[in-house]
Amino acid sequence: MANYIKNMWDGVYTVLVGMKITWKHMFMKKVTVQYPDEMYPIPKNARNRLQLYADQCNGCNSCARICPVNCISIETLRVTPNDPENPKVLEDPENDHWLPRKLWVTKYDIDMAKCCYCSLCTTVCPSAAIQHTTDFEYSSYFKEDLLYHFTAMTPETVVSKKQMLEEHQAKEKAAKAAAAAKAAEEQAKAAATASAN
Amino acid sequence: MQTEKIFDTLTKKFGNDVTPILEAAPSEPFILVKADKIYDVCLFLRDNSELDFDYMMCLTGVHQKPDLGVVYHLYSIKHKHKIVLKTFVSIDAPNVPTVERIWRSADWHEREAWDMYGINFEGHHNLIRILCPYDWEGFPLRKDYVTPEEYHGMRVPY
Amino acid sequence: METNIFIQLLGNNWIAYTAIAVLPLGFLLLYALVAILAELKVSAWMQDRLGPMRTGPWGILQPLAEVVKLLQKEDITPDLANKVLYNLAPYMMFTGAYAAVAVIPFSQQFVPSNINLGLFYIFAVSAIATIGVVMGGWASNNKYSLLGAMRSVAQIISYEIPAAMAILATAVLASSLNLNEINTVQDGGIFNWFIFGGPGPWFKVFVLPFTFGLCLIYMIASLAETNRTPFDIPEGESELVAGYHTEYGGMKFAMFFLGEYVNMFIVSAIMATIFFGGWQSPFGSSIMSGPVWGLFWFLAKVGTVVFFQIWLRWTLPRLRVDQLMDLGWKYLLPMSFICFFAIALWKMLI
Amino acid sequence: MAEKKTFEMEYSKVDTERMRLNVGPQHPSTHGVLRLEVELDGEIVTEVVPHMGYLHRCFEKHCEAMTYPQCIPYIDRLDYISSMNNEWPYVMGVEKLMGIEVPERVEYIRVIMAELNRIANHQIAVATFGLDAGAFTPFLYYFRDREEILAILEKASGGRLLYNYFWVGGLAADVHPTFKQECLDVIKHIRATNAEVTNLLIYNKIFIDRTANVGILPADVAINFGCSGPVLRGSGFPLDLRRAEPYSIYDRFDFNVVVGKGEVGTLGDCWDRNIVRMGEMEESCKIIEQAIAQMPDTGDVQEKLPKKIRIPKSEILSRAESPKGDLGFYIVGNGTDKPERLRCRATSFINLSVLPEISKGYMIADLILILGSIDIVLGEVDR
Repeated sequence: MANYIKNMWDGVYTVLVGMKITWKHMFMKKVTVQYPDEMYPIPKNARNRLQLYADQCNGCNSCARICPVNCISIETLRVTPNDPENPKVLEDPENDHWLPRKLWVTKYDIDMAKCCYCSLCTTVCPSAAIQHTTDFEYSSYFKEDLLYHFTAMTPETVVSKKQMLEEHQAKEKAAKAAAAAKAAEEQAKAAATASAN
Repeated sequence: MQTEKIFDTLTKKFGNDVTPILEAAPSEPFILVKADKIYDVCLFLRDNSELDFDYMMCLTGVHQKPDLGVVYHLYSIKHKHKIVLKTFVSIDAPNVPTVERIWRSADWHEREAWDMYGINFEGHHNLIRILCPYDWEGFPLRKDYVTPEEYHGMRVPY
Repeated sequence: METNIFIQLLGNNWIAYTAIAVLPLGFLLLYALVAILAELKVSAWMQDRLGPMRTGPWGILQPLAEVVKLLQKEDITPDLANKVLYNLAPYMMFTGAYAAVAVIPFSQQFVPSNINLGLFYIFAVSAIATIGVVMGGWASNNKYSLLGAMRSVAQIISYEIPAAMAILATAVLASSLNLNEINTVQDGGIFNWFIFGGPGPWFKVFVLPFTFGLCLIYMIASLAETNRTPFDIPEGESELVAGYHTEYGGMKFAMFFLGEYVNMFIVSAIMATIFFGGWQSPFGSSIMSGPVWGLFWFLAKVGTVVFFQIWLRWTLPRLRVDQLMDLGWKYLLPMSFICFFAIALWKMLI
Repeated sequence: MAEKKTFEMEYSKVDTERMRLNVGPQHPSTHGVLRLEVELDGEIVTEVVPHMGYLHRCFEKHCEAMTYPQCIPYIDRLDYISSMNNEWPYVMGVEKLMGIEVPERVEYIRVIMAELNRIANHQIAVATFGLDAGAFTPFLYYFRDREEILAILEKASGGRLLYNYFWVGGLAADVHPTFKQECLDVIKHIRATNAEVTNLLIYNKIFIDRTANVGILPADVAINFGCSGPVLRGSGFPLDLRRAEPYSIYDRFDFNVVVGKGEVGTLGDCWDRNIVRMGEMEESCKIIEQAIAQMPDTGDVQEKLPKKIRIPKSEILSRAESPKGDLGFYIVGNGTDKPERLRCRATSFINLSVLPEISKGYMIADLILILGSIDIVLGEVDR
């Protein structure tokens, strides 16, 4: 019987205690952040959308290699040594220090639909070219829109650069072949003279 | 109890069926047990009051070419000592006696090892796939596993 | 019938009767919207949230938006459901709830149907809602729905008895089953309400614990009858997904929802009527009383009780089904008998 | 066991048909995509068969193709509620195999981060347990506070839930300057909310009725099933790796191992498992306070490492006390930069295996609570 009454008392009492707490909370400061109007503060180092600073990228491919989900795909093209444009890569953005570019980055695609925001790519990048931004509002209706193309080169320039490189390589090859032929010729000549002697 | 002493106790009891292998740190020393003796060894390990391995930390299937293996990590809560057992079986007849009746935790571990490596735990009451779908073919964690192209009309590699 | 304001105004013709019939319906729909908003907002405030803020100023149009959303949804009938019963069940539930409104005295002058068996009638028709629940649960051909329906029946049947005992005690105090009559008896200020033992000499303090107890019992039982937390096991979402209305969507779900809120109103109205003096002013019949004030007091009292229900809902966890039965049969029922006995005794003495 | 017997006695005489009910994979209370095939006798559970694998992501297969640092983002996603605690045993194992020691400051930051994340995890566990019981309000109180913890973790690591913060040989980044103060502030809030929830939920009569004497797990059964963490400690068995085999720097802190005492019901019931989590939050707060007091203000947070992390032919089972229990990674190296085998001893997986055993004879509503009291995360169960 004592248990019976205690049960009843406990039931009523604990309910009242709970009700007091919820009542108190009715008048407390609310914590809701009204999202599109006000924003929850995002720290500067937050990992959100990836951004490539194409000027700084030298096309070393280490970000694509470290990415655990293979969301970065890079294609590069060797810069022709006597390229009239004389391309440069921004080595030190603070001091505006540029170095001659060795590789054209013809394709630098990041599939943000695949990205797992692990920030491994940003740490391995030797020139801090790829970085996380604080922009997280980039949802889109189509998956294709999440494939970001970061290179500034148009397909035409890529083709022309490729052509230039091929020409250069052909020229080099021809020069090499010519040199080799010349060398062979000389060798033959030398051999001939030697045998004649 | 020291690892060496545990090894001594075991070799005394089981003779040639167990082979202690001491490895340099940080790898833990382990005992190689013949596959068909694993149940007896485990039962002894659990029920001997000096050893008293009452807690099975982990049961892992491994594929160290060419053999499949099972690694048992045991722990004694009372004596605070650990031991690693290993057993290897040929990939053609991967039969290992179940230790499910010794440690109930082995139940799901063994199902997982069956699921991933196809190690057949003899005497397990319900040896079915646990993580893969029930009708999955092949044993994914074997080193020679080839990912199928399709599963029920769905492309597997995305 | 003389007290009904519409018949006084429009005469005893069909227009008056239509008005009498339609007015509560419109009122109930409006009430349901307000109650849903209250539920959303109160729950939000209790949980340190703001609640809906986007639809209209402070989100006051949120319930309307939800109704529109529900109306737009596709009307789905599961293939293996019993079509007739499945489609009928939500309306059954609402009908039961709505029929009970017929005898609620909104104000001294406006009682849709001032019958002498008011309390009895309410008990009779509010059981129809149970049939709707069972119909829906069974016809859905879903195991969760079936479990929910079975639970609901067990629950409502067990809790009707303590609720009836509580109500009967006030019928004894008022010597009437007519709800308007019960209200009239509680005339003369807050201390003449039945929660304070009704009109009587000073030594009615001895009966106060029992009337308080009965009020509490009725409160608990009414929560159970309306399937609200902590007694929402027929639709306990953590175990039965949504209980008897798992398979319902769109308009039919809206009917269930409406039925639930109307039921809330009914039990609150009964509570206000029989324990808190209904349309009586708390300051006696001379101050702030009259037909319009009566309506105001009635609605204020109902609103308070509804708020109380919402408050409890967002405070308490849910009971288990056997504990629910325990509470109903082992605690509420004996207690309600004791209180009823005490009140009957007191009534005999004075 | 008293309650269990009553049900059987009451209903054994009635000849009833049994019903097979499918709880999940889309069910509000299975905490993810777990499917339970339940056999019911009326409302009484007679058999539970869990079916898993709906969230299977081939974690172990993946890792065999990943380098050691690349595995960490995947490990984050095992128990996505307490990622810091997941990363820890893994990086600890790799560090041991490579034979490197991490700087002291790193150890302190790791302890603080792990304990903060443990609190966040327990908050979710208690909150969802309350939600399973039907109490919605404490859930949001806890989420409000968890948000503050996540804000700290985000400021330090950049991620809100999946941090990739513990790296082999150190940390991804140093903590922000206001870190210590923020931790101390958040501890105050955590304690206040805990006190509030204790009154609002834990000692509520209805909640006690629901959870006490339900899902009783005796300690010997728990050990035999390999349970660990609050599930084992709720049965009154004080096995905590932080105390039993102090890893990292846990031997420097003064804290209690919270165990269930059967305060309101039988030892090892759902209420006990839950109160252990409540107690552990307080203990974690204590550890954080001590760690903040002892932590060196400056120092390196990343040990010098070779460019490619290679592990010689060796193996280790590296364990740490995650909020769910004893989490282990069995790492086998083969001399390359990729693991030969990486096995996760997933705590939730092991703890879940006890569910069919302890939920028989209770009601369907209790089954949900027992599942909630075990505190599983399907990301870890299915891997």
